[in-house]
Amino acid sequence: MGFWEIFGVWLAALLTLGIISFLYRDNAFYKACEAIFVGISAGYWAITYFWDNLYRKFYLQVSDPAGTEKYVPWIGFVLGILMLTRLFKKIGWLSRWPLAFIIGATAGLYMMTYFVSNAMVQISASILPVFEGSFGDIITNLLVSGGTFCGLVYFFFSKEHKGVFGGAARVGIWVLMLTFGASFGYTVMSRMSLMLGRLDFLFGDWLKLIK
Amino acid sequence: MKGFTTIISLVFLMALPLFAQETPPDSALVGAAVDTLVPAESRPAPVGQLSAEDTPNDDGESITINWMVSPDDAAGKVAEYKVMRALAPEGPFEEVGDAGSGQTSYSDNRAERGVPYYYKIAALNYKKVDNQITWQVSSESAVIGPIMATAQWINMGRLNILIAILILNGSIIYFIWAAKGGRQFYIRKIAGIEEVENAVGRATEMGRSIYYVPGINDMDDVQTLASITILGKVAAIAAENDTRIDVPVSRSMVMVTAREVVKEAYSKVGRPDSFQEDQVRYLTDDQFGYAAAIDGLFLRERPATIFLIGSFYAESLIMAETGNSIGSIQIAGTAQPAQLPFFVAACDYTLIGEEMFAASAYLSREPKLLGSLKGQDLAKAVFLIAIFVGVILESFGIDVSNLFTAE
Amino acid sequence: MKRTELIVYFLIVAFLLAAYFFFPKPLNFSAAVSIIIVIIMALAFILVFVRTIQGHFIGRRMVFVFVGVALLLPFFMQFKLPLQISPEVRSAYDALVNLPPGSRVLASYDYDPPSAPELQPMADAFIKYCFDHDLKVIIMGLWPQGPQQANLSIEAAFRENPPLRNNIKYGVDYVNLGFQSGNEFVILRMGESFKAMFPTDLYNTPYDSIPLLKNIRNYSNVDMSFNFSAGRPGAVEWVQVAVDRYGLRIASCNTAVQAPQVYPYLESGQLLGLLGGMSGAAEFEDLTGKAGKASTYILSQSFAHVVVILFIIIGNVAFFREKRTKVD
Amino acid sequence: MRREIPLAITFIVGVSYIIAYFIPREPFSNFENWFNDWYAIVASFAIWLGALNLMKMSSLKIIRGKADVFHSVLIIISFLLILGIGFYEGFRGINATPSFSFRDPGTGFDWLYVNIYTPLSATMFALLAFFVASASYRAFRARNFEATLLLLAGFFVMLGRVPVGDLVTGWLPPEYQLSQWANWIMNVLNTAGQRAIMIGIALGLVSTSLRIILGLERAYLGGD
Repeated sequence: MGFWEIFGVWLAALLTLGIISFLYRDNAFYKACEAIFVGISAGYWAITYFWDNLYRKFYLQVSDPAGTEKYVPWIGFVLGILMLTRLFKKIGWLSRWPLAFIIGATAGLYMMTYFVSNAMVQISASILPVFEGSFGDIITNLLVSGGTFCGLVYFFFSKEHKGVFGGAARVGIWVLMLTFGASFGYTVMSRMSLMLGRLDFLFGDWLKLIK
Repeated sequence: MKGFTTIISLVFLMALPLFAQETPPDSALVGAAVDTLVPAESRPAPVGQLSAEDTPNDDGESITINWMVSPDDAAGKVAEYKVMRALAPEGPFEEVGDAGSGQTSYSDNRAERGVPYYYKIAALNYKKVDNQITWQVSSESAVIGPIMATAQWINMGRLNILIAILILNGSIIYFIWAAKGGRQFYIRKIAGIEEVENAVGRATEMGRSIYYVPGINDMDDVQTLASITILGKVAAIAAENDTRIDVPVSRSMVMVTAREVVKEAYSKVGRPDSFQEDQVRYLTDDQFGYAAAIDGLFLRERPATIFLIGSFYAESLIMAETGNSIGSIQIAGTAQPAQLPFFVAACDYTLIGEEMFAASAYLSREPKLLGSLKGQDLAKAVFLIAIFVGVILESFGIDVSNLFTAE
Repeated sequence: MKRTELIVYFLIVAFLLAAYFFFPKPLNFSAAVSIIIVIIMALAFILVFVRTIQGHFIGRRMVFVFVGVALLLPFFMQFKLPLQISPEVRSAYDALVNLPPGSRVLASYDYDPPSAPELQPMADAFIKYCFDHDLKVIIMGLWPQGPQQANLSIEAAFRENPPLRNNIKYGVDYVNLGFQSGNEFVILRMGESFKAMFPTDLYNTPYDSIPLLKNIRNYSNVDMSFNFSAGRPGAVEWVQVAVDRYGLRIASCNTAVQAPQVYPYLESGQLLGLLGGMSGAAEFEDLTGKAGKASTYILSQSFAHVVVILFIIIGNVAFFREKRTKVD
Repeated sequence: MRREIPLAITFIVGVSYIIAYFIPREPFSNFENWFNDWYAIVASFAIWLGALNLMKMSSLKIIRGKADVFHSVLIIISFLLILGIGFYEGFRGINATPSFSFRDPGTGFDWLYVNIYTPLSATMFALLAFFVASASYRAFRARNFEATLLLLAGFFVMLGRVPVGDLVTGWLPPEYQLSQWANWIMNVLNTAGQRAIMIGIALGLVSTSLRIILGLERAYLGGD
């Protein structure tokens, strides 16, 4: 292992410990590590967007002698430049144009993608036969269709939750709670995994105690 | 001056690529050497039942070719199928694509609209050693054509979606319009919101303050907007009871807006002088820095009531835990699915997803919010009926689930 | 700085230095030691339980110590626990197995280092499987860090099986298209043309001069896709745009935080399979026969889950006792 | 000018995307393609805006000599460091034969990524492992029936997803072991609940998008 490699591992270990020290209390060491993180990550994103996007996609495309529609990306470039006007008070309002573009594009795309994939396809998948198959299948289908149905009833706001409707809403909130429980379990799993990765680094890559 | 320097450095950054040099394409990536040592009976039979058609519902740049696999495909004698295209039946044919063994169709996405093309499929068998082809045999199918790619004016497979989205959007617009015209809509009781008065009252009794945390996202998030709307109402109740409400925020834009809203609430109940600017203050943009700062505030001030309403991420559980440990009444609300469980487990009342938006419509009585809510409810009603009727029909063997999916 | 704080820091540094210079490497506990440790931990929990019931909640830092120990010590233990394969992992694996050699697989790396402990084992096992079974991999990333994480998987595959370094050729067997900004708009544009979003690969080689990409224009020319996703953009966007608009066949590998939200897509058939979190990674490693990081992590993961569950139980028992005394 | 043009842009772009979903041919397919390309470019300027804004704020703090001068200096130094190395490696890569990428293993940029960026970002989120445990102990209570259901489902999923769960139920036949319970919760109950949430969110998004496109929702334009 060369000098830079060993130095890198020690530096990484030091920074890892710096962040972990926050568990004891907020301290100067943690604050310094946090500042480095803020600077490095801003620079990291800026550099990757520069090379992968502005150079590789924009510059190479407009400078390609064989390219067609070479002028089209320039409009995007101008919109991008307008975005930067926000740094200056006087002309900052110009940055609303690219912002309007971004928001309009997102709104237009989302309206269709969410409606199709998250509403229509899911409704279609909830329409399941409940009279056929084994007993287990019937229960499963009934729970998937019925659970979705009751969950939707709970999110119904223009009718009071009374009577049968109220009963369905009550079942709906139970289904939602069980769902949140599943999410809860999975989130705990995720958080623990993240720390495992760091411990593996500290005690494996750095201290070499884990093979 | 600073602006000028920034511009100069930006222009410099943008100009940098001009000095870069074009790289020549790397042509030495493959070298295929075809050996003639072919084992006996390795030539696969050609594919059968070749057909080609214009790919439907597209912009006229694609032709779909279908075939039956070679009879030798199952025996492993086909390595791949090559799709060949020409402008005349006699050729010359050029390769436009390939498909793996066992596959029966290919979309030629490089067709030009209105140009008649001819296709044939070559079934290939070869042997590779270290990525070098040592031998290769092939047999070609009959030629099919001419076939032309055409563009369609409307995607017929998506007609059902078109109808559905028109109905949904139409009803939302109608209800917004009706609400603007003064029509009243009923909105059901929402548990967390019903409790706001009690929670504020408790703080008044105990003589302690109320904390309202509007999440860590900026004003461009609808959840933050909903949260600020709810803040207006909560602040008004607090001002009425003469109880201090503190709003620590993590975005400067949110600070400006929240200050306006709280100030207005104080004026509305006739106590404009009680409002102090530092009730709404900016802490830091940083996620964990913000969580740590709020943590400290909770521990020092020990507020009687805490509202955590808005867009939250991982910091949700740090805040909810601390609030819980000092014995505060906590009312939370977010539409972030991953954070909801922690709020439900650690707070007294939780506004789940849409409930938060409904709450803001309920409190503000804004026509655009009320109308949207009503329109969404109509769609939900349609969906509920669809599931109910659909399940019954489906159970009797009548397939209706396809009505909801695009082709 | 307080004196206690200094002492704590000093002790930690001293321990780490001692570990660095004096501990055996690698450190392995014998079965007896492992069992003793488990017993000590159990006793500690009983102590916590008794204290909590008496109304003395242990401090936050003590809880942190418990978690740290539960996560760390299993690294050195030699227990092997049997693993049950869940159906969604099996169907993802089956989809991969059913691809004939030479098939083209699109792999989108949509995550960054914080999620790597969960997703990197999946990605590593996937790449190893593809290289072993002559599946052609087209790598891309919707997160800027993605292509760099992909480099790590490729390096891991080469390290495990050195002859691959010569047999697997860049541009023929795999290609790294790099990162492109625009989230779901990138996915949408790729439905029309990959080249429009990736005019060159990561190394600035023009798209058309890469042999693997010669016959690939858009999703209809790839046989399957694997997506390693830690959030937005990720699995949800791939399903919404690439699957529902362009019919891409996709299996999704998710962090555990995201997985529950992706299950509805699995049941509706929009996803071919799903690997969720560390357990998904361990099961996938088990299926592909490439034991990697996840197989070692899963023991620590078990301990950590047990610790969290015990803490919830202890906290709630105390809560109910307190409630009852209040009622009385 | 300050309001009308942005509203018009939002309307035209939003409507184009909706139309392009139903009409596959030009001119709408072209609009969609162009907008997608522009989006990618504007998105990268937005990132640069964020970075430059950070520099502006940090420099201002240093000039005003407020409390976190040291903090701001560190931010600026680390930003410029990775920026300098990133540009240097990028140009070196383009001009070299065979060309390489600025983020290839062995470059200075990769060194910063592996040894500074990775440990900092990964550890930052790893801290949550500790916070989640402490919250389980001190805050997650079965305070009512709903919360009890939540904790129970969480209990089965947490145990069922790791091998320990099957160890506990080892005496049961394989199809009744905890891992199977977890599978069932995830695939049936979780699917139903998530689906109800998804449908609700989708409808909410449609109506918000509609309001944005029609110009009824214009908070993003800010004041004046």
